Amino acid sequence: TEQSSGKGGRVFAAPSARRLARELGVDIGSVDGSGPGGRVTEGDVRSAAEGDAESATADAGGAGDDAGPRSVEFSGKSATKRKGDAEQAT
Amino acid sequence: MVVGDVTTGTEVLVIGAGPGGYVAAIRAAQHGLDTTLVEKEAYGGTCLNHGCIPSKAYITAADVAHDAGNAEHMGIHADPAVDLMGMREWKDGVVSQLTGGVEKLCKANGVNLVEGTASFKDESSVRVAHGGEGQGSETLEFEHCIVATGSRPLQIPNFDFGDEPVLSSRDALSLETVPDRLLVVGAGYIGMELSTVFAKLDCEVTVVEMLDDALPGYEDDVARVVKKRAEGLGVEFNFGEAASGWQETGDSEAQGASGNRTQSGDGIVVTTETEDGEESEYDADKVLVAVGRQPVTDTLDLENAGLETNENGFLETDERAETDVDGIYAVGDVAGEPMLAHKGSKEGIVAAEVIAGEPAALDYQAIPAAVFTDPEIGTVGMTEAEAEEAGFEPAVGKFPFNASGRALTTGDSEGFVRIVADDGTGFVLGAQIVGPEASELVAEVTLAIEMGATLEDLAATIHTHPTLSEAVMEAAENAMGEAIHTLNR
Amino acid sequence: MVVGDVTTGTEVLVIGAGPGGYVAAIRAAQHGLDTTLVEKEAYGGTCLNHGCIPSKAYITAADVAHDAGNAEHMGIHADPAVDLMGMREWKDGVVSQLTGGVEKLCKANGVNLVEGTASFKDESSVRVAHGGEGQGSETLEFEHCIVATGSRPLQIPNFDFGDEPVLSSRDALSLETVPDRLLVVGAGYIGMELSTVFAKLDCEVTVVEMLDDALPGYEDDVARVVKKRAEGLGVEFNFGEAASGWQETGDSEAQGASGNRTQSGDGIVVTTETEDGEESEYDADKVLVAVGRQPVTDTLDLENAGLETNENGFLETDERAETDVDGIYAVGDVAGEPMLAHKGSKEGIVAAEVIAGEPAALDYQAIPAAVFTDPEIGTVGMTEAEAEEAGFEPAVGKFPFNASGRALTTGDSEGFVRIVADDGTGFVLGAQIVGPEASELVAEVTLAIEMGATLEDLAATIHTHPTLSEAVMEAAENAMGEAIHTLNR
Ligand SMILES: Cc1cc2nc3c(=O)[nH]c(=O)nc-3n(C[C@H](O)[C@H](O)[C@H](O)COP(=O)(O)OP(=O)(O)OC[C@H]3O[C@@H](n4cnc5c(N)ncnc54)[C@H](O)[C@@H]3O)c2cc1C
Ligand SMILES: Cc1cc2nc3c(=O)[nH]c(=O)nc-3n(C[C@H](O)[C@H](O)[C@H](O)COP(=O)(O)OP(=O)(O)OC[C@H]3O[C@@H](n4cnc5c(N)ncnc54)[C@H](O)[C@@H]3O)c2cc1C
Repeated sequence: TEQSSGKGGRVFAAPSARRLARELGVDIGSVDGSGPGGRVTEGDVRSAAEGDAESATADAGGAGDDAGPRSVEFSGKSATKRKGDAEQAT
Repeated sequence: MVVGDVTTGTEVLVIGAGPGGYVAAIRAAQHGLDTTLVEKEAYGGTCLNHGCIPSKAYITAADVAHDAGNAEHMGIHADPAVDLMGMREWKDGVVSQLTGGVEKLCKANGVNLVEGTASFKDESSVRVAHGGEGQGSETLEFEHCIVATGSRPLQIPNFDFGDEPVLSSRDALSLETVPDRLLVVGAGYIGMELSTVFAKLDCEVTVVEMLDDALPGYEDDVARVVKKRAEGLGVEFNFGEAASGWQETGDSEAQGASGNRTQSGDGIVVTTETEDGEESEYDADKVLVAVGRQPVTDTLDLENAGLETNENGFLETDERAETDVDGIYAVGDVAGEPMLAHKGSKEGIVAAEVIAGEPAALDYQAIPAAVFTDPEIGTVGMTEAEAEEAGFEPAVGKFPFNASGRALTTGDSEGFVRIVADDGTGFVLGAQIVGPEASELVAEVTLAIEMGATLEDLAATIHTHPTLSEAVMEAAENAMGEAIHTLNR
Repeated sequence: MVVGDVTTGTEVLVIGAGPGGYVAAIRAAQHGLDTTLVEKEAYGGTCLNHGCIPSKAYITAADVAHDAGNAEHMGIHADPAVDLMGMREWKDGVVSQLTGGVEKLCKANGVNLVEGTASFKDESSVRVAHGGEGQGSETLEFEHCIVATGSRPLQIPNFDFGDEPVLSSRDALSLETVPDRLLVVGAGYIGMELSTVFAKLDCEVTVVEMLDDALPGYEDDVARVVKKRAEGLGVEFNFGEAASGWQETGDSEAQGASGNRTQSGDGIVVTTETEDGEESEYDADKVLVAVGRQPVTDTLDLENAGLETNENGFLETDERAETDVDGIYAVGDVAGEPMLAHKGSKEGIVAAEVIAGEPAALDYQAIPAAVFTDPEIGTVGMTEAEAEEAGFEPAVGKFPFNASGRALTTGDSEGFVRIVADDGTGFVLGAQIVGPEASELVAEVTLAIEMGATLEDLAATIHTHPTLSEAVMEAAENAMGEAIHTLNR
């Protein structure tokens, strides 16, 4: 199928879909987009995550790999605290 | 008296409170991280104190005066007088409101503020030297560190910012009077913005630039609009010349590497040289050197943390904004081009969120950039040439502001919007905008690029009439061969 | 002498060359349809000749003069003199450049232009009466017709636009001198825009409005910012009063339905009435009646085509912009609210494309709207209340311009950006913006709404610093509890 990525390492997907891909460990560059022109939607990302878990956990663009789509696997490195208390600061 | 060295610990240490650092610190604190921000000079960094903000304040004030003095065709007759000290005070008020705001926001979000200069002791602690000599120091241990030490103006040989007639951009933004004649070295965006300001304040401005055009890096037809307007304001351009030295007028002895000192105010002569060694001389009262900026790392003792800069002096980072050293991040000007405040802020946010364990990354598709000349420039994403290079078959659409009702009613209708898209899919790849409010108009196209929007999406979105943003829609329509208010090619 | 009635045929007949009609005609011709555009008065319609464009030109000129005269805090001292005839000539030049452009664009796209007043003979032909009396007429047979006859200012009893002191918005935009005292009836957007212009030209402006606030239809906190600024300019507001009559000063006989004639220039007294019948009197030199607009259909002989207007006088259409009569479309002000130029243009495009066999429809999610007061208002999509009503659980974010670096450097930092989104999904539903360049800023949010973008998408998109568009990003972040430059609730 036509890929939305490739040219200049571009993935055509909303920032929210790209972030979701990282959260779910999906390499968004390898997701088939169902949107116009092959745009990758959040739904595409979710089905890719459900559909094939093994490719999703493959290393998706580690440090220094800036040639490919800039998708980074969520590693949760050194997490101290998670979201949820964003408002406590006020 | 040296105060005993106290050691405290923090989860996240941020060094430098510019738009890279303070944004990182606030976001880290918002994520519940114990965060400390060290700043040696002033909250807000270059941007708020000596860069973006003061320059834009001067641009506004110069515009108000200049526009009113040149509106006879609109039936408005005025002969405005500008009092530079008054302008400076207003600007200083704006700056202090914003820097005060940054400090307040940091505190309100729970960021610990420390004043002083940080340098690495090792890869998990810094020494912070307070204030002046003998003000003591403290050691801060960190789990994660974000380096955001920014940049400073480049100096060129024989032009020492310490000498009174030699101005950095920072000096130019705190002059007490408008010089009669200003020589500007460098026609990059900072040189062009300040040349425009001073020309509008009735200063005689001459620009010398080593390269062969103004605004290197921008496409010819974009730069041309700005250059033409500047020339209309009386700015004289000399390309292919590098400034090589200066001396005081009447001073027979050529001044050079030995350093210069001005006693009297009776002017200077600046010498330039072409590649072939041809010399020219320019009379001036001040010379503004705006040839670029360099990263600031010399206060950091990087080697103690195992950090190294690259050949251009920058700290290299990955798409998580992390350096080669685990747990040490770098953001903003110190982390490389483009040296823009919003790039730094984005990196700061990503670094903070990565530290907080969020799936953040520098995965943006495009960083917009603006030049606040007259008219403004706003660009984002790819030019036509860049799109071709990246393997796209570009579809390009253009809309001239002289066909925009809104532009005509603002009295400012030079320039155009150009949209670059992928022909097959219609995906929007970039825009080059030169004209009124270009800095604002580029926001919509940036969103389009990030969203993976197509030309059709831009064209189908209703745009308010009469606005300049209609030009974005029309440029997209033009790329599709369907513009209404301009002929389609 | 009546010229013999010639009959010609056209595939698409467009009646009225305002932003609804001329856009429809150009798009139809672009799709290869044989298209004829009939206009009885001036290309560009109300918008270009007596509405959007002239009002915005006056707003610009008044701003240039006013800003320069009030910039002492910026170090600028000026005492601008305004020559209204000069301003009018400049405005007229802008208008004729644009109307000339419309004519040229129509021709370049192959649209046949016919001057005259069209009225239906039956559902497939019109009679076009040329010019004045006895200039002859012709019959045009059409396959498809697009009615785009626009609207005209509403009159109220006892205020006849034929009388010299009684002004429509159109008259106000062609005065030769600035009246000393202007009474404005109606605080809707047209009344407010023109009140601001005249107040800035040092006219003493008093506004009377039947309802109990300025800018009815806008939320309180939005309207308040504009009203406060207007009051600062010296505009006096009187709510809950309806204008009931006027008479010349010194004229003992009350003037009313019988009509009025002014001979001398020594002023008038306008009488208003509250709901309870309480009367007030206002001294003025002119009275501007800006209470709304009504659709123009009375020149059309609608019944001959089997067309009927609804109870408000509008032609009703479906999502293809088609009326009840097959092949007859209606677009723009004549087709209903909102009576905005860009709504009309969108309908024109859809009608043309539907006729061309394209799968076009009025399927937009949101129509942005702007008010060019000081400061501007830009709104799009749903308010918080509307979102609730529609069944969403709204997440609302706000960012005040006084925390925006760019706003502060423009010297204009009142107002705010508010973003309304759906809490669960983050989908952006609307925005209310009041402040500098609000009319432009709303474009990005409109695209967000059309694209189905989320708060996160707006927040993650890099926005140029320093720009007003950063406020859109920050408002989105604020709705997510993550704004940097304002406290999150
Ligand atoms: C005249 C001018 C106009 C500009 N206009 C624009 C514009 O319109 N838009 C735009 O995007 N950019 C503009 N820029 C560039 C912009 O100012 C920079 O990109 C931005 O400030 C970079 O932010 P930063 O946080 O990386 O560094 P900086 O803002 O430089 O801040 C770094 C901070 O770190 C502190 N620091 C350094 N070393 C140490 C240490 N060892 N210990 C403690 N503190 C330390 C410094 O004192 C400083 O406060 C302009 C620059 C100039 C000079
Ligand atoms: C002071 C003022 C300011 C405004 N500002 C704005 C603004 O900032 N933004 C905005 O969106 N809107 C604004 N409007 C509203 C805007 O002008 C209208 O919404 C817009 O003009 C409607 O376009 P239209 O094509 O439907 O009708 P019109 O522009 O009214 O054009 C209709 C045309 O049809 C012609 N016509 C009528 N009957 C016939 C006939 N029988 N035969 C032939 N020709 C005929 C008329 O002569 C006219 O040229 C403003 C209006 C006013 C009065």
